[in-house]
Amino acid sequence: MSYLRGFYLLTAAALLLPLVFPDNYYVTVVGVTAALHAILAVSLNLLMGYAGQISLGHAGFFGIGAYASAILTTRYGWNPWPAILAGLVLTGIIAFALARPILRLKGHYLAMATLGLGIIINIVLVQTGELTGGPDGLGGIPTLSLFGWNVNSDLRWYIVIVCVMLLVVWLALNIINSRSGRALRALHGSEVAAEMMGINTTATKTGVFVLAALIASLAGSLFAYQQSFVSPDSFSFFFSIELVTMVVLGGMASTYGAIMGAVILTFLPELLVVFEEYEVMIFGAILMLMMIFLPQGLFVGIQSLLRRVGRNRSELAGPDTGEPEESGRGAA
Amino acid sequence: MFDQILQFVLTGITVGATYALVALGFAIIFNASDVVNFSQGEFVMIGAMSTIAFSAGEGLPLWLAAVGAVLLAICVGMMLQRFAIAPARGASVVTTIIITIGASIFLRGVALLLWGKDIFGMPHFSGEQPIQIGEATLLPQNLWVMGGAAVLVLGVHYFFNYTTNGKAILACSCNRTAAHLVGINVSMMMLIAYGLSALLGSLAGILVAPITFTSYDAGVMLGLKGFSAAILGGMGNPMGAVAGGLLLGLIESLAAGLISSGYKDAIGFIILLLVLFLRPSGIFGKASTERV
Amino acid sequence: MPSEPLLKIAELTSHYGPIQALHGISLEVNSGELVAIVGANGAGKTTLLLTLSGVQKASGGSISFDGTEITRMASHKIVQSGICHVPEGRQVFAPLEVEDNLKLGAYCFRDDKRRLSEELERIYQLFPILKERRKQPAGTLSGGQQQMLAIGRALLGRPRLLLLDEPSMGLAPLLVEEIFRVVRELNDSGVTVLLVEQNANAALGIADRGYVLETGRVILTANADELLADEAVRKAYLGH
Amino acid sequence: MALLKVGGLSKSFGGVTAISDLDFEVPEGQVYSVIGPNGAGKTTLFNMLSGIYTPDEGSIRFRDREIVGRLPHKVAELGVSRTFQNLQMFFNMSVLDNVKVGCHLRTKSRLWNSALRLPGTRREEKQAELWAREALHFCGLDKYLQLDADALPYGVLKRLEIARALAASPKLLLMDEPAAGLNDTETKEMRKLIRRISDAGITVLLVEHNMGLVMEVSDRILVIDYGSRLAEGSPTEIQNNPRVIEAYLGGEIEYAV
Repeated sequence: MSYLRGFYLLTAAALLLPLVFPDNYYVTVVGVTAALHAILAVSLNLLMGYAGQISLGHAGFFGIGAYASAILTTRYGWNPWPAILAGLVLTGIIAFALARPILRLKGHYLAMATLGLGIIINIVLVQTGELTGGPDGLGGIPTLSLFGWNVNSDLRWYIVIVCVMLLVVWLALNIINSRSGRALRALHGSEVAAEMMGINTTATKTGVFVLAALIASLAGSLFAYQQSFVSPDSFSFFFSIELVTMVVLGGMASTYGAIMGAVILTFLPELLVVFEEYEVMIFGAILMLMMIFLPQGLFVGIQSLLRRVGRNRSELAGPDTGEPEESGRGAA
Repeated sequence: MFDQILQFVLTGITVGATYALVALGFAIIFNASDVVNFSQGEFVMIGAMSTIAFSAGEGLPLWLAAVGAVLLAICVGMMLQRFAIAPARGASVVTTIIITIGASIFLRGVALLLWGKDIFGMPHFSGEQPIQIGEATLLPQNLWVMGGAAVLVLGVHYFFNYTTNGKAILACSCNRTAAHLVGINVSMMMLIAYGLSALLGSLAGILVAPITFTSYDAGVMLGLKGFSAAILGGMGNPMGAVAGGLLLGLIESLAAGLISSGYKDAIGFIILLLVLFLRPSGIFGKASTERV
Repeated sequence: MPSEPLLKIAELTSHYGPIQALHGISLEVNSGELVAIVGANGAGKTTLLLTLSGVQKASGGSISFDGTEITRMASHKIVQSGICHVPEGRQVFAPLEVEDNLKLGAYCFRDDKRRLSEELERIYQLFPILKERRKQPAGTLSGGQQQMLAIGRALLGRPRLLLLDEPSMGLAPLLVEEIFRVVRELNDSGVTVLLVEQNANAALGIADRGYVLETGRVILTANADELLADEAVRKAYLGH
Repeated sequence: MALLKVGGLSKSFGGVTAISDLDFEVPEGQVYSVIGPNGAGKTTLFNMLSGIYTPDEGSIRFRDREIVGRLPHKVAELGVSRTFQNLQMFFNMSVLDNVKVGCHLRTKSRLWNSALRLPGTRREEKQAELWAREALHFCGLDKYLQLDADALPYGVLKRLEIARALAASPKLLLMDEPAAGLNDTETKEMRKLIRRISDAGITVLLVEHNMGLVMEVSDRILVIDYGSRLAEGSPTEIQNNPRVIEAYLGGEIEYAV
């Protein structure tokens, strides 16, 4: 299918990188984090970019997944795989129970409710110290193993997380280009019109909210095993904001945009380290300027730039043949 | 037991008075421009931190330092409106939220650059001799906070109810087109609203800094609490926001004392969620029916 | 003819995003006249007035008022220069008191307190009901009273040109008559009026001259009596 | 036979009556128009017919089933589709996808099947595309297929909204001011399109201000003013009804000038 063309490119690029740069810190260490962030950003983008429902609490579901795996494996001696599943079930139940009341809200109220939810989850993680280890966190989490193949090196983690990311991207692309995905985008475009086309908007919103939470939970579990340590700091309100920023920076309603945003925001601090104490300030300034001057995000911005360059070139080459597009745009 | 509760109530009112000022700032900006300003907490930080910088660093008397800090905060507020909010007019809710979040990170970054990560204290305005009320005690600074907040809230009330420019801002918030048509300079009113909001936030920061200390990131939690308080009381209603602030302060203080201090923040947010689920217009707001 | 018209609009165009609402409108209003613009819903009447007031941006053409170009002027400057607008659907400041609404109408002259109270008195004489209700929130008034309030608010801006947008909309026939009587009186007392109406017969009944608008264009202009008799007006509304 | 029966319908907002005690019947296969001066309650009526508003009183029966109390998507399931006065396009989607959304009720695949791209989903997807292309072709929009909705001029969007509604294969199509904002050529095309829709056996309920259009396409016309029925009849009857003329042009007011 045509929409998967970009996906094959992404797959090739992601898998070739460690071959070209073996043992490179930026690939296998920062790259793993970028891929993990990409999973989160892609899932949040389904909810925010496509369905138009802002969430400032996504890190909360990420945290539930991470802590479910961490607690079950270290305190109760579970095998990591069923622990992941348990995390998913728990996240699913919480997300499903909260989806309806939360998604009835709109705009700023929705933002505040999801933000509050994320903060509450974080506080619970800090306060239930006998289970979670409190603010000090929880260490000694075992690593994953797959039919005897232990995921115990940076490179192996890179492979695992990148594969999961590719799977998530594939699922997301399939959804977006299907009946359900169109329903999501439709309710973003116009909720009334979506209802009139027979879309049950409440059920659709609930579905995508739960799905996004489940993917975040899976990412959380992976994160716990990869780090072998979790602490509440990784799941704070700030991280939720960072995730939203990734989605918006790359370009809402574009899966590749979300990936791009995740990669940029993961590498940006690495680069800004050079500026030392200016780091936070520059980060804030970039965020503001991007939103003021390029609200549709980098991905769309670059795309339209390329299109404009392409059009100029075709004009140079001779008379334009793509007349419906031209007439359409000209009139608009 | 009674004395203990009295103590919690006194503390709660002090904290609540701070929340109320931040919430009032939120409500003013929200009503004037439909923007939820996530950098509201940063005004609080700017007020406290620059007062300390001007007085301890530059050797100015405390009151003069405070005046300078408030003026600085007002400038920042107006610049935020002019250069970040106004150009993005008509953008989606998500976009404006991220712009103000970006502004808050930026301001925090500047503060970090100027003053580092240290925690600063500020001298109490009139000594630290506790006042006994039964078994409960109160610092003079608590009275400063309560009294200061009361004066400011009354001032804002006066501004919106008895001055032409105050009413002009209200006019902009209830009907922007009509405001244009009677000759109100709407963009000027927006600047005034942001300036006023910054003034309230920075004064809250200055009043409370001697009790709570301050640092470059002190504004984050206060900003979120102020926002919660504004929603609790009803965003559309400035005095509701004040009541929401006091209520949130009281609830937190009682919850911290009687249940567990660790969960005090959580309880505040749980109440916020319940209010949003059951009565999104806020406890004191008017219930509005949404039309398609 | 007097030398220059008070208001002169030439080839005015305006867009809402990709939709063109005004397709090159030209018209004139002389000092002291009462001019009616009639036309069916969607003809561009409201857009025209909003563009005059600077709330809606003009995309081409020019507007000059009393010899000064005001096409790109900020709306509050336009009000200061003497064009006051009674918007469609009244648009009073609903939560504010009636008297506050009126005082905001004099926003441009807010420092002239003495004159303000005189003018308030004048409005209260014109619409006694507003004086009775002056401490009530404007939103609690009936439709007709809100229309009076909207007119009063505009009058406090000391208009040299009064723009009235659909003052009869949603009002019972008796009230429509009352409002139109007041408009006529205002005009007789020297205020130049540009009146936009769907209710063509009532508007042309009090106007000196009229323009008929259809899909953003002027299709007809003549003296009011001639238009009243013209079949084309009926056609613009009923299609035949 | 009446496809739609409205009886005793009333709705008010905060004390202001928008529709009061309205009765009418729309016969199957006809183009039935509702006209009236601005603010007469036409859009409120449409919003009740499509389940967006709940009436205060009265019943709306469509193919002998009650609509009142059903959510809009449940009303749509019965075979009612509509367009909107102020365009409600999905501007975040392509032209083709917009119309494919119209096929929502004719397809079934769920989130998980779609995510895994199971064979059934793919078959359905092809079918939906076919239907969508058909609807676009019907409305003369073939050449815009590949564009994004936000790249289209206004007049085309008006037709796209109709194509989307038709893709749902409705029994009754509610059209809210399809010609508003169109120029003369576009209005002519719209007139032809409404005729074609009617010829295809779809009952049309039309709200429109362009009287030329209304008079030409309608089989019957209902005139409402202040939320209640002023007149009903054939286009010629309506045009010559003195009450209608007065409602539109207003009564003359006498002045001694």
